[in-house]
Amino acid sequence: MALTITCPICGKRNGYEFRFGGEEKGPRPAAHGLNPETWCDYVHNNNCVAGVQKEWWSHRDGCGSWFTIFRNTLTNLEADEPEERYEQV
Amino acid sequence: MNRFNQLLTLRIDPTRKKAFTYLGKTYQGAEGDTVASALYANGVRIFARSLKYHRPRGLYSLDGECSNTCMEVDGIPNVRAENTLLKNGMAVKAQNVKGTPEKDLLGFMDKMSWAMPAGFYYNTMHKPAMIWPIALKQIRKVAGLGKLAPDFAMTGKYDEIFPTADVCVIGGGPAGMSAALSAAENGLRVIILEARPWLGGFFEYRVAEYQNEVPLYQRARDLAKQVADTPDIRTFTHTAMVGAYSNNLITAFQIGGANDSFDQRYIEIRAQSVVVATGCIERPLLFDNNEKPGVMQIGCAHRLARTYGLLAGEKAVFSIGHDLGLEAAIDLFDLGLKISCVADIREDGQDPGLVEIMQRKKIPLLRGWVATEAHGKKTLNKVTLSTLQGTRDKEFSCDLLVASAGMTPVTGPLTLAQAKLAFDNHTGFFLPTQLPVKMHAAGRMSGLNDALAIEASGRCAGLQAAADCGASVDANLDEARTSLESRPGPVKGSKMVTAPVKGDKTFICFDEDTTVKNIKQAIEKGFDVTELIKRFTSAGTGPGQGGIPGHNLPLFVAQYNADPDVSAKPTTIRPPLVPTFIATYAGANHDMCKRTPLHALQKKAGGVFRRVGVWNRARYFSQDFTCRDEIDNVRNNVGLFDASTLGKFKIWGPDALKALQRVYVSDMSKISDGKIKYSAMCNEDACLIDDGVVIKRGKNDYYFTTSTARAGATVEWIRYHTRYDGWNYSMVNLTDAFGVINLAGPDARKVLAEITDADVSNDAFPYTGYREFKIKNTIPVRAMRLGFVGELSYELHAPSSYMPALWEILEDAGSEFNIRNFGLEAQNVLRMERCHVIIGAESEQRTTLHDVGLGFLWDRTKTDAKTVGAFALKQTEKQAGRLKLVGFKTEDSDARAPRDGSIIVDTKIRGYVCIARHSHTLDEVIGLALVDESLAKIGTKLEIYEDECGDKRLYAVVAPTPFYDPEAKRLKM
Amino acid sequence: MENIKRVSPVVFKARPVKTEIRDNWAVTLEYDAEGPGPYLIDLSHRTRWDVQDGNLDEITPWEVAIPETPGKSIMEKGFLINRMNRTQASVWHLTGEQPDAPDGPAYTETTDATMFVALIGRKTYAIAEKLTSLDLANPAQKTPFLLQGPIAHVPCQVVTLAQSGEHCDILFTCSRGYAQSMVGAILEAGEEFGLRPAGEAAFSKI
Amino acid sequence: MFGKDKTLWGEKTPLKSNYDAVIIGGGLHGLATAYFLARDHGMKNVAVIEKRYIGFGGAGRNTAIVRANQRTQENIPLYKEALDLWPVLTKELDYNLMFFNCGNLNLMHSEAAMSAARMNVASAQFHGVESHLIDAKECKELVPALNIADNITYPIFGAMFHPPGGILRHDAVVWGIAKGAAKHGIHIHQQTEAAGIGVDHGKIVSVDTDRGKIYTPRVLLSAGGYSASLAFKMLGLRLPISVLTIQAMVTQPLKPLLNHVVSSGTYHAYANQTLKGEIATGAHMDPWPNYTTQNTAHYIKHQAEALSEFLPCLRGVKFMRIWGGLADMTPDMAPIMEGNDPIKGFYLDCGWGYFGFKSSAAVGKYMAQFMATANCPEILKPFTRRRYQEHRLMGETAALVNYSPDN
Repeated sequence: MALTITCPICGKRNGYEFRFGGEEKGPRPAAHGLNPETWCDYVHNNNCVAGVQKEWWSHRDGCGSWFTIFRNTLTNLEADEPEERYEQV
Repeated sequence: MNRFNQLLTLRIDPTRKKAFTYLGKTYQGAEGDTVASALYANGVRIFARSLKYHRPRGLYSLDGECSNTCMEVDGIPNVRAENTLLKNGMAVKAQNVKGTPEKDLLGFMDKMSWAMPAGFYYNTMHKPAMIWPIALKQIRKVAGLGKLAPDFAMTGKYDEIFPTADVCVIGGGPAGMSAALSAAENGLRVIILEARPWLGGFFEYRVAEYQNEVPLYQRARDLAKQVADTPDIRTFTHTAMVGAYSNNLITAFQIGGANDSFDQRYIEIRAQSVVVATGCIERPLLFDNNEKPGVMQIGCAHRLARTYGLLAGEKAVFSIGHDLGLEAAIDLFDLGLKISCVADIREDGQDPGLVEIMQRKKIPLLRGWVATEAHGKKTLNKVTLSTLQGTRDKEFSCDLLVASAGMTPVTGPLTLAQAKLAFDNHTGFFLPTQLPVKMHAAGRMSGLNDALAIEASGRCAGLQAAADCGASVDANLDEARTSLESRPGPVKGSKMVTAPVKGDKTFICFDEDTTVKNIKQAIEKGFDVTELIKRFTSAGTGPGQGGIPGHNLPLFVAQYNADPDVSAKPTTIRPPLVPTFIATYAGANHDMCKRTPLHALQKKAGGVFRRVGVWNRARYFSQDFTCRDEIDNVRNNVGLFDASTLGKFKIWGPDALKALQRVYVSDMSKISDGKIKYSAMCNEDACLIDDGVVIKRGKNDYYFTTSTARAGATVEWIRYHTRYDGWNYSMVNLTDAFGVINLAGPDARKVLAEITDADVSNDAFPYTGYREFKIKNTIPVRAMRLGFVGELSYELHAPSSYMPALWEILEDAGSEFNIRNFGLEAQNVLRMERCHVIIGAESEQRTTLHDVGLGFLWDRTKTDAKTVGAFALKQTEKQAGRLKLVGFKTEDSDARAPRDGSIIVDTKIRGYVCIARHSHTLDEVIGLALVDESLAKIGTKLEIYEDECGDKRLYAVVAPTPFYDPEAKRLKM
Repeated sequence: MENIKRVSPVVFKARPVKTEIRDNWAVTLEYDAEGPGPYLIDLSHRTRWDVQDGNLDEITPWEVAIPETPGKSIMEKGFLINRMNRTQASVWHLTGEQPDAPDGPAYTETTDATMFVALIGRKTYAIAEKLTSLDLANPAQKTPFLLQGPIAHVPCQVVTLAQSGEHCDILFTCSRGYAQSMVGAILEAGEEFGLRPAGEAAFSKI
Repeated sequence: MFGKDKTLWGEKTPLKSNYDAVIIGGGLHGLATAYFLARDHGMKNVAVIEKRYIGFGGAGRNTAIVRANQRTQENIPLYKEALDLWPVLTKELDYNLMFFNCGNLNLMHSEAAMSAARMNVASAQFHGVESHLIDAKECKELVPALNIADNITYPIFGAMFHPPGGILRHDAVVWGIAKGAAKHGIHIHQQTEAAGIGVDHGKIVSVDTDRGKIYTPRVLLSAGGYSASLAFKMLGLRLPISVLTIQAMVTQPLKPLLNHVVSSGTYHAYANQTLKGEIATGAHMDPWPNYTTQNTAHYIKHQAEALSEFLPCLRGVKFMRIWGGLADMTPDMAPIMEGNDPIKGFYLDCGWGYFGFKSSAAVGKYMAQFMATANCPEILKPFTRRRYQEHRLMGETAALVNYSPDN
């Protein structure tokens, strides 16, 4: 495919100019109260949604910004924010 | 062979001869000839032998759907002779023959076909096991088509371009040109791609009337002229579209003409909207021996005459299912072809005008008839025709059978862009159920055959594409739609799947010698999906991919499964749509690498360079790869090392410190003025990913270094790990702004003192100090007292543009102290003697900060900083069973050093040697290893297993580190 | 010390015929046989700054207002100022005397961080499209405009200064270390169009 | 051999409402586990359910390279056993898997890479797996088409040569194992989609499919690239996996030119010649998760650039077909195999990235043992996902993997 990503600064560009930064998981939790399982879940585990997900990208070869987009992993196309998202069961 | 030389449709110039060789003999063709048309003109009928059965194969289509005319040209295998332009001096050879195409010693294979049912190999030759390797050798030998020498060197120039367009039109026929013109009228940038060397497509070779007595070919030329006269249209002819990707990225390759600077070039187009006007090819007619030389498709016979001036035979039979067959019969008859009979699959529905002309010219027409068998030993000499039910038959002797079941749309560009196909009952085509976003189809693909309808559909598509780009086109679009609707719509397609034959010698895929019978065998084995049948029978996996079987395979599967709705689907079409040279895809292939400001000087000094990541770096400065002299000189005198590749960054602003606290494991609030702070970064698994020094140059203003490998990712890393915080800080990557020289050795201070007025005495500028001063009152340097190599040393950071000057100044000042360069390998040994870790050499993915003994850098009190890796650092701090970094020595100092990468074992693998050398400085064998914690105690004996060691082992003992200057006196002197 | 020179990362094979020393830089004003263009001109000695601040709107380098929108550039008083993102701009000093160093923490001099070249004259877009998929000749964009993206796979800041028909004047910077590779790739791509190295004087003409 | 054709993996059977085990995914891991459940443990009342058709996923999309020169001692024995199983299975299944024992050359492009390779070679030899470190000249003798000149971007310093490796015919492996499983009475249900997994009091009780509910005490999730998505959808189980598209391509067929598998980590490319004569080549993964299996213009070009450098004669060959498949990558490039944690009767076999094909035979054998006995075989114990919680990454790759944002 030719993935394109819309950078908030530079506009729609070739996806290879960007670096994928993972599923959106929320801010870093404070270490206090975490156990290995919850920490591992934050750091390593993914929902691996087959569908639309919110995710981070950086315009590595361009302006360098980090930003989020919605993308459909079944089509590799950017998508609108879905009304319902998978939530952790 | 006589050629027409006066036809207005010709694309050859018979007066301009081109000489070439074939089978060692010299022949002549004309300018504009393809290799195949030139061979045909010289009487060649058998171009190659088939892959499996070595059946003779001839000219079948002219657009390269099959490998029938794949030949070796100038040492390059699998060249499609039918669409490769002839050049003077070409050397042409046949492929896959033992002997000649006419007399192939492996021709007997055809008689063995009964013994090779579908999936033959899976069920044979593995019993007993010992025969398989022997059989395999033979299979490999007979498989494959062309030959390529391992030392073959592709000549020619291969280029690439990456243009942007508003609208990209694929196909330069009447619909494509109409679309391009309509889009361009709206002021848009249009690109048009055409596979043939000229525009014109479906009209270009035909003399039938367009309208008002203008022939189609003339109309094609008029449109082409309009296109050429439109500055916003950029035309690429002789350009095969090969890939379509989402968001309308289109790839193609162009074959260069006489005035082009390239032989072939890769074209990658980014378009807002795309029009696909690729038209149709013909659906092969399935009957016995349907690929015998002498059998060819309508367009092939017609274009051979009209484009290349060649009558394909003397006496012909036609077995067709489309009006184009009737038109071709009439035109070729007029050009002198004898036609015994035209069998039309269709019982009715022919264009009455064409039927009337045929009657007038006394060309016999049999409706509801079809060819069932082509006869002849190697080439065609007779045809059997029968009724569709096979109830009656007739035979005709002939040397040409024009055979075609109908049309098949070229939907590849659309399916590559993820369009899904479904069977259309009217046309008999597999057509997209929905067009991809901002993609439009035009022309014959939908089954149109009427010239004006084709153009109108092109205009519609061009305007829709323009609308995608924001143009307002409503009025024009309505007009174009009206004109399209006023013309005849899609033509009803012939329903016939196969002629009434058993199918033992009815080839559904020419390239893989797959017969209709093979398909039946596969279905009976339980392979009920076309994709699986394809895999099991190989149909459609040859050089022509789905070109021949693409349409017929799902039709046949549906028929065999008595599935009237044809739910079977064509197999997936994959890029490249046209096989494309690796050289072409590679294009210019510029080698982009980084050089330090000292590159030229080091090269002159005899540096042996290595690619290290994106950089070129000097690894050695002599052919002695132990680097003994380089090392000695640093230990005893003074050396110069180019460390310019180190990452260098400025970070400042109110929240700069917070950002540093987030990524560095140490407490970065404790940086003293005029001092460097050494620290490290970890990932979330506490794995050491970077180390370097941080300097505070002012309030909220820091300068820091990273390892070479991390330089590119550092800004991204820090921003990533602070992305939720909204902190106000700025960063600039200064990696390339400063060069770095490490001036190291006991005489380093003496050298430095000579070139600066600054006080560089040990008191004024002690170990771990940081100073800024000028060299020779001109070059501003940032100087750090570090000791990576274990000697008194200064790391001098200076603006890159001054680096060559600084280097020469240092060499000049150091000459009395025997200053000399040292490279990466010398540094590697020097730092190893001091046990300074290199990330990636003494660490890997499993290695934490604790494991390499740098756990002391971690500040466990700054929990509020949410430091990256802190959680894992805490968790792994006392964890048992990890690999730990240790130093070791051999017991016997005369022993050979174990090779880097040797493993440490007992009954299991317990670690490995990261680096080991015979240290000339210490005169003993020392090294660093990652070993299981249980072996990490000083004094533990290590059993070292080297590759190829057999029963022999080397032994070493875990030793205290650092090996060299354990009290660090030399660093601080 | 007079013989301490600053050197550009770009080295052309062409023979300089007119040179001068300017602020320790060895600047070539003209090369032998520059021809009619298109030209590749090394401007690496021209001073450049990075400007970063949370409130960029309040900063006016040499009293030039930084364009508000990322991707826009402005050419004024010999400076080309390119808005990169919300908090960052680049300032390239193109003509006139070497300006005084600006004051304030927002500025970082980046002259030595990058190589800086101009690709000017006819067919330059045809050369550029052999090296990048960036749309440097987008008619919808008003010149001068900035694109941040890869040329020959190397991240660059590219400014289209002017365009009309086949003519296109392009300026760009990339990491200094890539200079030789980059210049090699451009000259190779431009060979068929007669691209040749030219001295700074050729740039001053536009 | 020439008799009336019989269907290879049994007639279509109705979906029963009870099975002793249900395997989700008709790829090689699922089929092999089913086969060994029946062969070694007498468990024949087993269903393999497959959404598309068997071999649709990675099993039919990989380029069938097999080898046993992994990096760590946890992995080497598993792959060695898999390698040793191919001839055994060929005989046992009476199906020619077409093992071409051509050996593998893994090219090294720097002094440091040679040292790193030595560790792999020594580890292999220590485990009785043949593997040697050879220099550039020896590489050239084995593969005359190699360019060992130093004027390329990454000159060749040598290679890890692993003679026992080679290639198989991937379709033959799928069909052969399916044939063997069906012969033992295993039901293979194609075009049957798993929609949910029923859990009661921490135990597996059923699997919902689009053809009806199946009651079963055991479920193996071995759906290749789709496993992680299904684990989350059906059980809310989040895994340390990123699902990426990996691509491969073939050229037009040639007479024998490459007699070994040649690969280069630095160039991100491998090449070998299939029995049909095509040069099969690939390796690249786009570093962002997706389930498209779409190929890219970026990669086919990159591949051409890479091959042009180290196998320059291939510049005269044409690419014919490129395709993509899914690779479910873990942070340490080693798989996750576990069971009964925390759901009793739930078994997981995923995270194979692009190593699923090579390992399939041995994994099937041990996962079958695990499922039949409920005891984890020793050889599988290191592969639990709990290792990530303890920051004990496995070390199958020395370098940090770069598709994750955390490195």
